[in-house]
Amino acid sequence: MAATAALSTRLRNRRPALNAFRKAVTRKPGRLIGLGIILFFVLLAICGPWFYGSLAVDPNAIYAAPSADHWLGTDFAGSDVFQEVVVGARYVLSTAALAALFTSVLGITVGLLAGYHRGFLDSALMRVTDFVLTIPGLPLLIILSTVWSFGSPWQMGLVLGLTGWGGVARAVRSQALTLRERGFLEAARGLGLPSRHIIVKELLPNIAPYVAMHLLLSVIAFIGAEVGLFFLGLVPFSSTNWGVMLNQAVFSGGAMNSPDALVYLLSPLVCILLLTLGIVLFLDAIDELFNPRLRERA
Amino acid sequence: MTGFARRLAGKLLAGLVMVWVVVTFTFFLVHALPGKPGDVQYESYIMQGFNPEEARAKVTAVYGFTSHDPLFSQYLGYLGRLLHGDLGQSVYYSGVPVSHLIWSALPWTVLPVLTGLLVSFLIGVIAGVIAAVKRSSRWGGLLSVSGSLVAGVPSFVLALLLLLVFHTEWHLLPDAGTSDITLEPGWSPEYVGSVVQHAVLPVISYALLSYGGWLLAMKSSVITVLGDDFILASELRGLAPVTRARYIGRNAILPLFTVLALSFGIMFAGSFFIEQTFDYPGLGELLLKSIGVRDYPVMAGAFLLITVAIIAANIVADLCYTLIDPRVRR
Amino acid sequence: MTEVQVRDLTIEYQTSAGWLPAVAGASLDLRAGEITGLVGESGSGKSTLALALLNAVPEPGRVAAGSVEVAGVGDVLSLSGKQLRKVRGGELGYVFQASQNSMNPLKTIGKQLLDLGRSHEVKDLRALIARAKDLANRMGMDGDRVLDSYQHQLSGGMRQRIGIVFALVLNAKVLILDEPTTALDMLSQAAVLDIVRTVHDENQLSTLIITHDIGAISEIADRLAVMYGGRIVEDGPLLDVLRRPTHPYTRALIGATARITGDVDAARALPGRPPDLTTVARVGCVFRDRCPFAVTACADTEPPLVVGEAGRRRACHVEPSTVLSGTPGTPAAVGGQP
Amino acid sequence: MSRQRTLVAGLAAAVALTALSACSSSAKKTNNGDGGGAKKDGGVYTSIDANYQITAGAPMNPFNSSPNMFLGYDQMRLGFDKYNPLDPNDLFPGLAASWTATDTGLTVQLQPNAKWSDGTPVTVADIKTSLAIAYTQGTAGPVAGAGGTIVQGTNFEVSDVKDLGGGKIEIDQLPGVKNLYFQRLVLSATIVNDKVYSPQLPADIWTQIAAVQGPDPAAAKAAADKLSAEGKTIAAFAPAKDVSAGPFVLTRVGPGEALLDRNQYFFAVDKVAPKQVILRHYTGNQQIWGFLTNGELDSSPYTSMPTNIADQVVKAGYTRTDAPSYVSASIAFNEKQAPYNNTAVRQALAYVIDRDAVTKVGEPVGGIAAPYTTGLIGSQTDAFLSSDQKSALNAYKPDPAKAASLLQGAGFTKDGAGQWHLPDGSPWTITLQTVNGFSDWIAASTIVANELTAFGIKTTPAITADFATYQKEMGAGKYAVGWWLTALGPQTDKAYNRIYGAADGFSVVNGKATHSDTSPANWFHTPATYTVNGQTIDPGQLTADLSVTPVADQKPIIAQLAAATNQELPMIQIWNYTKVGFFTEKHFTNFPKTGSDALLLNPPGVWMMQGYIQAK
Repeated sequence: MAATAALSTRLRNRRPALNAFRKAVTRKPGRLIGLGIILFFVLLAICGPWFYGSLAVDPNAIYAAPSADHWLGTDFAGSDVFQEVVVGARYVLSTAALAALFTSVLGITVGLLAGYHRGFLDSALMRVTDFVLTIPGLPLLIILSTVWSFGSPWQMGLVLGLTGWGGVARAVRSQALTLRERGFLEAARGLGLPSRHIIVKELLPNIAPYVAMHLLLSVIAFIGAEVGLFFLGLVPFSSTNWGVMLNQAVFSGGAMNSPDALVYLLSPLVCILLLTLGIVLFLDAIDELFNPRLRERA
Repeated sequence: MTGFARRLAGKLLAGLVMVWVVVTFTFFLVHALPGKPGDVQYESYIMQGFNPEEARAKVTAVYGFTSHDPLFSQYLGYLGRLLHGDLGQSVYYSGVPVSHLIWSALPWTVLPVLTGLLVSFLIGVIAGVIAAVKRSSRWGGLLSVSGSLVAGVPSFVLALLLLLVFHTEWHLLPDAGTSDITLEPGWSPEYVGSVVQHAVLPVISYALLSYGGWLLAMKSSVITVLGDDFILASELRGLAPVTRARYIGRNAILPLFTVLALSFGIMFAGSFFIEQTFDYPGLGELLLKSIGVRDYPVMAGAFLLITVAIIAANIVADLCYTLIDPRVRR
Repeated sequence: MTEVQVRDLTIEYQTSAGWLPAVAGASLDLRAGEITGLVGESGSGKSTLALALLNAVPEPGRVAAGSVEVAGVGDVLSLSGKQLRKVRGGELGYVFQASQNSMNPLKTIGKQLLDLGRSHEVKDLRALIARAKDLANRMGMDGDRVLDSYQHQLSGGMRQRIGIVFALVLNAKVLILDEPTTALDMLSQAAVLDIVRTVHDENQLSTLIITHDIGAISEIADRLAVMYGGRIVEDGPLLDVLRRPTHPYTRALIGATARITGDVDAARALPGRPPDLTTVARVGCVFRDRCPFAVTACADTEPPLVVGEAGRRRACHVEPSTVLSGTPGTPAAVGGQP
Repeated sequence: MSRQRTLVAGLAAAVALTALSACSSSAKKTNNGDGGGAKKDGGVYTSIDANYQITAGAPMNPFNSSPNMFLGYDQMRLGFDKYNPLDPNDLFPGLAASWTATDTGLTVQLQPNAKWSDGTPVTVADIKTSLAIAYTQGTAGPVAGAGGTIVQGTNFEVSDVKDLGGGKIEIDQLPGVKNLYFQRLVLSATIVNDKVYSPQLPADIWTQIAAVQGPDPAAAKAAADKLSAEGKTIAAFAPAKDVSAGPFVLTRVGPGEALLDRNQYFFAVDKVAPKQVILRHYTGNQQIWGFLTNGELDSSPYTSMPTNIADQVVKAGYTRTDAPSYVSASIAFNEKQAPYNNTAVRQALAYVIDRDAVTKVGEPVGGIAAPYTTGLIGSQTDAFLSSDQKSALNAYKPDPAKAASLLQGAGFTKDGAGQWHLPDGSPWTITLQTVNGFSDWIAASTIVANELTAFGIKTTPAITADFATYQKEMGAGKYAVGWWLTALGPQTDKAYNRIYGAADGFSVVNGKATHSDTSPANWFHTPATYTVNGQTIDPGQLTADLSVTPVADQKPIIAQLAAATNQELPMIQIWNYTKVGFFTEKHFTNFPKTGSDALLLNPPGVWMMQGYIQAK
């Protein structure tokens, strides 16, 4: 009965989720800062390459110290590190975004199918999910890097997504099951709603914050993985990005031993840390949205 | 306890099936990879002054450890040898058994990972409880954010920062190896001390890697348990605070066994980042090295072992869960 | 003898609209050997009242005024720390609302019983166990088996009975049962109520049963108190109140219960929705929106709880006779009856 | 609860151990730093072996492809190559005290006191077994391109080893074969202990070798197959203990380091100052930089490094040594693809690329911008060409105007935006191919691409995943322009074989080179002949001739090849590598310095054998 009531309440309020979201984000300044950081980097990724099309080189100013001309100094070829950081954001973020897209599409589809249909389909899909979860993603990725060159964000994003959807699928399934147990689906069905409607209009919005949480977490992991592959030099350097910068700084510039290349090392490092911090701070808001127990007491 | 035995058998069977799937998957994946180990060496022979035919001859002489049987019979042979614990022979180390290489590397991954796991478990769980109890205060919030942040920062970034601070800047800890080579391996305090000293940074990295997971999981688990009926009931029955804390603790820790398996997997799979950064000769570095020289048997063996470790961790975690929670015991 | 005296108890919750009362000026006596039934819809404040008896109002609530005098203990609301803890489970036995899940799922009942004994510094734990077994046996369970069991191995009715064992094992004089029958099937309900009656009589307890099910309570209680919108609106001896409800809400509540009227067709639901913290009227009678007898005074003056004849109390501006004679659902009553 | 208590106890123990280790390590460090009481003994010499990464689990067997064996320390040879470009048979004595070349082979006098680390003397049986093993490992055996009596090749053909008594050994070359470098090849063979290795060999090994050398091709083939199968057993063999005839013997291989103790039975043990040698493991150059900046190594092998690190290392108290490294980084062309088949185009590109700038970024410390493109490194060019011949070479100093005029002459046009167009009108773009992991090439590519793009040819660097793929795709003609190592010396015929050899379409049968357009394994060069200074020359034939010509008679051939290469530019040499090493005299003195090329090209174990490195 309660479920029916809740459902009808939901149907009455058109966009309660949006309001709750706005409230959750503005409740603490940290969350706003987090959102700000994320938006900043997204803007950087979109617009950065417009400002600095191709990087200038200067063999006479290798590993120059930060100055008015070069805010973060220069790299091994005398290119401006600040410009590189800006340009490099695009590959990093677009790869993470694509990977998140693949992950969510795969994870949500599998999770919903399994959670909604139960039975054979459920157990079959869950076996596959278990398999994907068990296969260690990073080692697989480095093995795959011997076959595929991850030149475009699409390839890298696809592979990251293919290895990373297990968690989301499981989470979505368990959420779908919980909603099912709460009689949510029966109630909706009782109101005569078709299953497509139930899945798209009722299930999805209810698991959205949960999926968002998982996605943001996996975005962090994706950034770590892709940057790591470039950092270790396992993937050919096909573009300017933070991982390549880290690799060059450590393995060509000697940043671990020489102060000259330290800024070159720290610039992408700080970017990764900042972006992670932004996502983590922002995640707090989504966590609260999803977990009402946190909300009550906050 | 027969239920327990049945559950164990079921889990083991499922694990075996999973291992078989992974074995098959790795076998065919590895055989689909282009390039041969000898190709890498060929050029180095050329550089040493061999002319092309001689270099080719030498490559076949030294790297002739690849089979020419049809793929499927190779696969069957591989499975058969696996049953006897034979992972094949290394190509790069001309004929050295892969299992030998893996056994030499394994302890240097397992020990730091387990130690790191233990340390992070202790700290993470305590921090998680604090974060849950003080969740409305500023410090509780900060603690939670620290957990998410540490969980989110890529392991190699952490490792690099640790190395920068503790080795490059402060010269406190070594940056490579597992012990001082001049010391005789054994149980002498100097040797053990040296091993511990070399392991500090990798262990800290592993601990940091999983600390956030523990913290966040424990926090949410404690919050959930705090809202459980029996906790309120025990309060209304006037149970002593210590007893109540024990009730909360034991119930809250239960879901963490899933996290345990997960963390172990993450750490094991991510070990190559940390081992590479600290030049620590574990499984991850072996995998990286074998990929670098296209030593496919070693690659397959290391990958397989990492996967088996994760599967085993899952089973162990599940069994621990069973032992502690009477509801699943049946 | 009055075991528990609740006087002018006001409990407030903090909401976005400020501190709002969940229980307002409630006074209630629990006497030895008497079972009091406290009835009301969800949100009426009855559970909050029950928790206040143990000084256990949950966050973000607070006791704003009033006292809870327990014989031999004093004002429970002034206790804290170990003293308070000893009273809970000691003098005051509380059977939890969701008694289905009131046990630690990871420990056997017996071990939890020992935890209880140790927490209350019981010297002779053997005797405690023996008493628990005795109680269990008397409630129709196999004491040995039950104490060796985990919660999940027990049925709903058994869990409820175990809850009672835990409440009484330390020789509590006051037994408070919060919704003891809610999650049970009809048979178990009857059995549990039966047991409550038996242990009550055997131990000469003061028992308070909180429920929304006036039908269930009508079988065993001696007195009945009705709560609405945080106020006790009527109380008195059970049979008297059931036969002659003098508050429009009590009357409606009884009318909605087929078990009492004996006529399924005649049973009719109360129109409208029960108020919650934020929607309850701040001025005047809290029931007036749903009251078929409401008069002008109801809008601006809150009716006080007035003591009537035969140990009865009521809080209503309308004459008792009007309520008694009024045809349910006749709004004409508003104008006043000749 | 009890469980938790044990956890805490374990943690406490770990913390205590850490504290303890901190103490012990600092104690050890000071010991190492001062030299301490071990001064007389010379103490511990710390270095890095650049040949192999140290791997726990790898066998102590020099025939393994990645062994835990260290040349010059516990892996011995009869002699050690001095890499003398003017005398390829010039060696430092090793286990051989002296040697004489004879018509039929070589007579070797073993060191009078040569002993294994187990105290037994080095005998002719050890030499014989070792040379037999060489046949199973592909370092000895049928020599390629056999034609006439003089052959080229890196393999030697020993037919017999005879004990002449008194430590004198006769090593016979297969009758009818004359390898110009027989002496060096035999003396450079790895010598292992007969008692350890002969059980791994069949008793009739020399019969098999005779069959390989026999006249019946089918029997020879069968014997060769058998030998190579036996070779696999040898390669995988893991001796339980190191038995060394070198100055040191391997005591322990940790997962990250190897510890060697001085071999008290070594023939020149009084010359060897260090009591122990620690060889540290490394996975990348940056680790060596770290060791050096922290002063942890007594000497370092050649390491590519940026200038800032080199400065830092010198600041840490190291002295730099430079020795020639006979290899050169070049940009090569696929001459099957237009427009790179056009000499003028290649020359124009050579005028555009500023080799100094590229070297500064690519290999700032370990590279010298190539003064000329001749197919040889700078010092060899200096040694073999007369000053007249050298001054006739084109240095291709950066000259955009010259480049533009060359291109215009070839029909190229430049549009208003400054972009060059091919003669057919389409815009000219270049993909400059490099290989993953070759960080100097990758870094240099950014500069080359920038220079070419600025000149008006849009250039993008592309990176192939690994070298094996690079070589395969290069052979398949998939790349037009890419990096390549050339001038592989010090043997000049090897250097020219790299550009005009079998892999480039020139195959040699019976001393005659023929050119074929199909299936090269290398960058492809179209013309079979060049016209240089009005003369027609055949670079394939000249290269083939070079390999059977003694060094003393090579100058006229090299002059032609150098001039042809300089004019035709099958590749542009960008920089010549130099072997930059570092040493510190903190613990030891008397290190070989810049100028002692022969020593610097050998590992420190060889220095010690020659009496270098003394205790301080």
